[in-house]
Amino acid sequence: MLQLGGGVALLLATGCAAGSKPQGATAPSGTAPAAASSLRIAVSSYLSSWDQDFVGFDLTALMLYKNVYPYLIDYGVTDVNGAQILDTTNITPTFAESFTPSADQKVWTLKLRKGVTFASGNEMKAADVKWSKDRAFAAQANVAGIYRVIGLTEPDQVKVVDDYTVEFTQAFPSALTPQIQAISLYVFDSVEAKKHATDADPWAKEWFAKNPPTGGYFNVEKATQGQEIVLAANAGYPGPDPARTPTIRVSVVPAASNQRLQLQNGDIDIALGVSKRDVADLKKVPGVKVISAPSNQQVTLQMSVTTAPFDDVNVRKALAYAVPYEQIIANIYGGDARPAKSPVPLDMPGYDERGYPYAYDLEKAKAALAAAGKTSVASELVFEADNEEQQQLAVLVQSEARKAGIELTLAPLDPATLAERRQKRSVPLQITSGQLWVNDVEYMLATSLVKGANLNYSNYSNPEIEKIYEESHTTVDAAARGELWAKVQDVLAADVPWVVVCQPNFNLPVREDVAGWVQPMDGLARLRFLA
Amino acid sequence: MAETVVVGTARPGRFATVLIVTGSVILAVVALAAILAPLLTGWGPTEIDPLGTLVPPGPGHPLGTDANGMDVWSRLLHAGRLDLGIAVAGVAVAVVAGTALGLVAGYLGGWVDDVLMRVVDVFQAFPTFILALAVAALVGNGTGNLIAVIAAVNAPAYARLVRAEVRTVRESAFVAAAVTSGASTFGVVWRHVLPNSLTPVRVIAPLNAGWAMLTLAGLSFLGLGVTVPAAEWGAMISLGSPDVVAGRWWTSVPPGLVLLICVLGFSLLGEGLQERAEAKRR
Amino acid sequence: MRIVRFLVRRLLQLIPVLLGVVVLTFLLVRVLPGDPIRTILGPNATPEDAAAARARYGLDQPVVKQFLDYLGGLVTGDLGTSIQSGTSVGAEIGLRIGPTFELVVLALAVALVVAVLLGVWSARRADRAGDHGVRLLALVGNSMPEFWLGLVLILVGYSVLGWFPAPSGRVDPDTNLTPLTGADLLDAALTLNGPAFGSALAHLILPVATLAIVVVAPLLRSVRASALEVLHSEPYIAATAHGLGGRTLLRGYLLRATLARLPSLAALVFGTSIGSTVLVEYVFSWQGFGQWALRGLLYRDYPVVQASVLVIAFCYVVVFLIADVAQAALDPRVQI
Amino acid sequence: MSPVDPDLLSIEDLSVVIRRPGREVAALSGVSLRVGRGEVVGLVGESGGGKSMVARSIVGLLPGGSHATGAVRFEGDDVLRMDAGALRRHRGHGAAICFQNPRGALSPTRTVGRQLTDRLTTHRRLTEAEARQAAEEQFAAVGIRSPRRRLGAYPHELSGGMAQRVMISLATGCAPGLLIADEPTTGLDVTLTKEILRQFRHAADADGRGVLLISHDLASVAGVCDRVVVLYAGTVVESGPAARVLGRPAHPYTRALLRSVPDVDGRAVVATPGAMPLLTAAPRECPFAPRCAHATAECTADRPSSRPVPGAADDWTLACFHPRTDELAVSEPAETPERVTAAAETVLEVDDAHVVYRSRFGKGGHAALRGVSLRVAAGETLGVVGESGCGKSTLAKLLLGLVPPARGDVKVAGARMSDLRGRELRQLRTRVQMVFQDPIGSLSPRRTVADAIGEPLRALGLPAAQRAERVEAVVDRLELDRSMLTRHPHELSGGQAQRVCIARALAGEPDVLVFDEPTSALDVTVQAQILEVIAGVVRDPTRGSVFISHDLATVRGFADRVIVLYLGRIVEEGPVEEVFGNPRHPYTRALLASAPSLGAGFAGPKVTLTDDLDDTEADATGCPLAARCPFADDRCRAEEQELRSYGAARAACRRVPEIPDLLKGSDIRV
Repeated sequence: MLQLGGGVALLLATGCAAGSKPQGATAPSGTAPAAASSLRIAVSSYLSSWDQDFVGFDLTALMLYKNVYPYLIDYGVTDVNGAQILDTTNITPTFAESFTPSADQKVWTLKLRKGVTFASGNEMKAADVKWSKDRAFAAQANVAGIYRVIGLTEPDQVKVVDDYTVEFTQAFPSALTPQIQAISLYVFDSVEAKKHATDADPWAKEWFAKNPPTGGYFNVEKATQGQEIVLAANAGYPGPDPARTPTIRVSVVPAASNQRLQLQNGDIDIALGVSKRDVADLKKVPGVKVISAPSNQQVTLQMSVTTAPFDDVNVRKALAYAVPYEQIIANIYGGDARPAKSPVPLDMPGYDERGYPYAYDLEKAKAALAAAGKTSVASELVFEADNEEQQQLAVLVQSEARKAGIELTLAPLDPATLAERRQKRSVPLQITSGQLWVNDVEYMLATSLVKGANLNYSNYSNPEIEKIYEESHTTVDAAARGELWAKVQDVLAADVPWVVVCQPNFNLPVREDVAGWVQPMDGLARLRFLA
Repeated sequence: MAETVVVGTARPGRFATVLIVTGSVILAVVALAAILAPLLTGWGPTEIDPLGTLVPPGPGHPLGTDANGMDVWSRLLHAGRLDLGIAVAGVAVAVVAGTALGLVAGYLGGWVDDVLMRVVDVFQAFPTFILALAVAALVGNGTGNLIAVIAAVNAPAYARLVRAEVRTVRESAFVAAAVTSGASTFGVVWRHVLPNSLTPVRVIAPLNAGWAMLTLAGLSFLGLGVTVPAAEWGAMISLGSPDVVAGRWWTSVPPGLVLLICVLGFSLLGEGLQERAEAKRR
Repeated sequence: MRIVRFLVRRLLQLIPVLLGVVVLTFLLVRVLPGDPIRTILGPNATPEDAAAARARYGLDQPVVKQFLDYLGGLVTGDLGTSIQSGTSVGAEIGLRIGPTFELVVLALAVALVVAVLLGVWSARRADRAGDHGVRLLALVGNSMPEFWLGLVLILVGYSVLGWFPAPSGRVDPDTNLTPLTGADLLDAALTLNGPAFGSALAHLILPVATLAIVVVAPLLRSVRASALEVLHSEPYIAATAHGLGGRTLLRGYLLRATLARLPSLAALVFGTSIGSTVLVEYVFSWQGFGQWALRGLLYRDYPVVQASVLVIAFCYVVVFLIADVAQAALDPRVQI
Repeated sequence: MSPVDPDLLSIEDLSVVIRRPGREVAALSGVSLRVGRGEVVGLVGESGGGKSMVARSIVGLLPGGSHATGAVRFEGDDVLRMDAGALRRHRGHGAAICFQNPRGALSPTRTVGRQLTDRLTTHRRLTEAEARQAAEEQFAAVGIRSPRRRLGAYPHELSGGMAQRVMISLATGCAPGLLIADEPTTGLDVTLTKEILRQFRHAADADGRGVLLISHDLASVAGVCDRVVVLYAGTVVESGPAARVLGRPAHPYTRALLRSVPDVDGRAVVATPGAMPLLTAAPRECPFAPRCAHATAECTADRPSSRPVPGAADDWTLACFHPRTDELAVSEPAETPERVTAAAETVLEVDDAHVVYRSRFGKGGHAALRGVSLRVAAGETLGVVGESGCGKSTLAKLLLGLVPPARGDVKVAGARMSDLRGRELRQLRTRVQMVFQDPIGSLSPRRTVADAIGEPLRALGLPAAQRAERVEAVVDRLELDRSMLTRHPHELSGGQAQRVCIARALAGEPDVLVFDEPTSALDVTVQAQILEVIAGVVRDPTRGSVFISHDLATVRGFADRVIVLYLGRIVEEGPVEEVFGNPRHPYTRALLASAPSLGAGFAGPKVTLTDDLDDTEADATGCPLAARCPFADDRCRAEEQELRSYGAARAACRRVPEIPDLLKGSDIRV
């Protein structure tokens, strides 16, 4: 009975392997997977959907998209103090041959390589790019949202010139175009997709929700819903740097402590979902190393400038003085974080500490509160319910703010409620942590600080900032932009819509033999470099 | 001939007494510790020690500090207030509401019974945590909503229990006697049916309070329980559970043990009462 | 024939309950604060984008219309489309319910067997040390939060002893199990996949043990109490007084009469377990129904929440129905 | 003792003390008795006397915590000291108990056939198939019709009589040397009792088994026993040949017992005060002394031992210092209360009442009463008799307004109950009060006695002070101690509780009192006391009473008129002397014929009905008795019978005039 079972298993295994065309490596046998050629990565949750346009906005999904969708251009890699990090200033074509602007920087021409194929065998052509961008506009979701920043709002602005050439005609030139396109130029196999499209579902949403895209650095060899995704390197990648590991298993392990246990035991190679506390411990565990790199992830307290009590700038200042920055870095991040002295992230071009006076000082906090004519204020402090780091931060801030006369009620919210409250702009004080996908102050202003911007949870608006923002669209010169950004930081230091808590380093516990980690500036791992 | 033959040993009730006494003592100690908590510790339950998080047990902190830098011993003691308070209050509300429902449904019977029991079915079939989130959203945040959750989750069982009992009691001769004595429906229900339908409730309630504490802990573990940084055993376990694998037992083992002991106290009490009730019935 | 009539009647009675659940859930998710749409759009989406997405899921319609559409879908077996994943809710349930069912059914089966064996054993030694010991142990098991017990078992069984596989997934993917029902052990058995069967079994042991330990106490208590009552009952004393002994006495006069009371309690335990495995699922990375439902709830994935509550409620009432039939089979006095 | 004991069973000086934490009970104190092969011995006495303990000791099933001394020798071996194996062989095969309440003693989850074959295979070493065959024969032997079909039945599907037969077959199926029957006729209708007792006589006569017949019902066992042993408070007070002990008892207790039993011949009941004590240690004095009219200082100083009655045969012994030798005087029939004049006001009237219990699902239902009409005048007592299932209890509920009539009317003091609602209805309800069968059960467990008695007064809206006054008055009237007012029901004895219930019924000065089997749950001597109380109460000329009982003898004691119910219909109605002295309806005749009696019993020709009640189809057309009636012809089966006047009485039988002719000669059996 058992032998028969084994036989069946073997047949199935070879069947699958034959379909996925493993390159170079021997076909995996049914009994022992070749440990050397496969890597195991633990993530906290299974991705919600394979469809990047219409649904799916969880971290696991975004990370996987980066590796299974063919992105036509992507960031290059640079070496900073021995650490490999993605270089946002160096955008290089990957699946594409080139991506170049016209002289006025309004028309960008994308040239495709010939002979690049999807798993179906269909060749990647300009029609695929056009269909994919049409789909993104139709979805009216994320890509459509950020395209607006660079003046792309209509499907007509994307034009097929010939089978291998596509033109993007922007409404205005933008310094952000390469970076924005780097995160938006992913392509579907439109020939295949059209087979599954119906009148009711012209964009094959149903099909893409369940079926992974093909043609990226990796193809999904097998996806066991809720449990595991097996990625196989795409042998058909045309560029110079194909994926280095033939097989990567992405397993879902929700409990952080379980990820840690499995990493210690060597059952997984990379743990993407361990807690800050565990990272500190894992540094000492033999067989495990922690890859650490400075990151542009910002942890901030955003105050609504139109909601009491933070509609008074002095109250905002009081809070900025009442946050125990150093204690937070020491206690919550185990010292693995950089203090930030500006709302502009440390590694963003234009960062400037000038005129940012805020450090932990309860006396100044009380004084600021007194300047507002108050001895005490009360507010809600909103944060993500399932985020342990934010929870700890909230507790610490609550404890210190109380000493300055700011009584905070903690309100952990689930994702849906948080999204709704943020949308209503009715959160007086909230913790946000995140990283901008485009490492540029203009992008930051566009998304977070101009009137009506989507991430402008502070409901902040300042005529001067608006003016600078307008000006920046057409300012392409780096030095001139630097001037503008210095002014931005002066204004923000005076208005304090945000209290910037710190910039935690990126830490990733991995097994010792894992090599080739490249620190992603957007926080989404590029698995192709791993070995 | 004077030789005595002894058949078996009958000590019914002795173990029940042991159970009841042990359970009561445990609960009394936990309750007392919770009440006297401020006297037994120098730290407040949410006071942060600026000198460190995850400090191992030592002179300053008998059970160390947790990830937030709060004193575990102090939190352990203070948590009893919320845990016991919410569990007992929640079960009390459930008993009152469930009993009222069961009484009405069981005594009136007919369509009233049908409708009420279907409503009870609906609530009972509802998953706990969905009910918890819904109630939290409707009632608002805080201790009150957790009491409401515990009550909503448990009331249907009491409604059933009381209804079944009422249907038996309703048929008994003394109820007939009361009716024929001209007592009003309310009089019959209040003075005769109700007092005689509560025996099973009395037995189940302590067990239920224990389960309520576990439910509460589970809700906290899922982030649906008390708001941080309030001291509550389930929340403490949840916060401390990742530490166990790192060898930091003090953040989650003590609350786990105290929770276990406290629930066990309720279980022992309930088991004892149940045994006594069963012995009486035999 | 009587059983068919009974089943039909009972199933008809279920309709108002399920309808009640449907209405209540439908209203409840909409009363809850939280926006189901924003979380799928990403931070850069505009209100217009959100409105478009809302329209895509029919959430722009009046509530009554939404409800009627939903009800219409239900009648035709369509549970809607998940907002978060864009796939059919029915298909997702198909994937998720199997593993959870397998877990709960096995745990309950283990708990029932243990409860019956120990309960009868205990009752026959009532008020002796062994009896006290068994009862105390069961109570201790019942007094532990299941997530805590699960963590302890993982720490001991996987981390310290290394006897059990890592708590991720339900079966080793290398065994190439072909999913049929989603219940891995069952699938492995059906496809005669020996290695997968072994792997699934190994993965199941700890979570099943966790759940079983937690639920065994009430079952044991009930079995012991019934057995004790039977032991003191006239029929049993009569059988003893007539010199019956051994297996005849045990099987004919003790066991069946003892078991006759069990089904409804077992159903209750099953019902509550189905709704509360979420904790165990989380601890053991089980990716079952509970996790799915909880995630749906946290993200206000309306169709998912509605469907999961409906499924849980349905299981609940059906299990009670089964319990009634089982009780009637065990106890001839019970008429169905 | 010689190893070869002539007796099958010989209990020697058996004492059993049950020790439990907090209480100790001396269940048996120095009991000796013996049973020979082929002999039927009656073990009689009231509950608590130790009858069941004797039975349990014989099969080695003493309760946990028992401390026993003495010996229970069965065929020479001491049962008390048997090892487990020997005990298992002895149980069933040596001595088998036929349990009281057979329906409760049969395993509910196993077919009766299996239960019998279990015994057969265990004790007779039969194979499964042989056992099945033998089981069928056993069933046939105890009078079960279509035995093969019944083998597959579950106990709950059997009627009481059938269950008792099954129980007997289970006991005899073990082929025991000694058959112990524990209260075998309790709860059975009179028409069945005789038949069941005959089975035990048969077991002794035909199979040579010893039979120990345990009963509180002296009249029933009188006919079948060879010898009788009387137990009181765990001691044997008298034992000897049945005819002598029951005919001319020497012990005051035996005499008290006999005088407490009502009889169909109408003799007056003489009550003995007090109740049996619950002993915590073996008595050092005569346990009956406190209740005995003849007790002297000697009786309380020493305990009399069992001695042969002077001048009687050897096996008549008694434990008394002052044996009575005079004839047990049969007292005159109680003085007949003065007849109610026709002019007396009617306080209760039922006109053509039907009661139907609807089943919850499905249509139809079960008709419990079909067209009952009756009148009760002030000062009058109406007796209602009938077997179980005849509608007695439904009638009681109907009178109290606890069930609504589907058709017809109930009028209390001229007011129609169905016309009233709310407060008025409640007020009217207080005009009819009932005394229930189970006195303790009819008192709310968590209410005090004072509360219970005051309940009707509360409904009348009396203030608390006035209520207390009235409660005390009625308590005094019933000779209850006032200290009892603060007690709870579980602290009362059955007799006390029933007095409380009567007090409650009287408290509101109702127009009608309904007694629903008020003494059937009580012990014989207590029963006599309560009957005396009731007799005092019903004499009140301002109110009417309805006395419901399955026991004809009790009804005869104080009813003025009697109605006989059968399957929800009145089959006979008339003045008490007429109905008892000259019954018209075949059913009434059969009832009277089967009524056990220590005296002459029913004098007329005896009629025996065929079949048990449950075997007949209740919904058949025609006379409901037709299927069981020996006189029924085709017209009877086709025509509904109506009450017709026959002299002073009325009967629902068209053949009444012919019956005396039909009865000529011998008893009729079909």
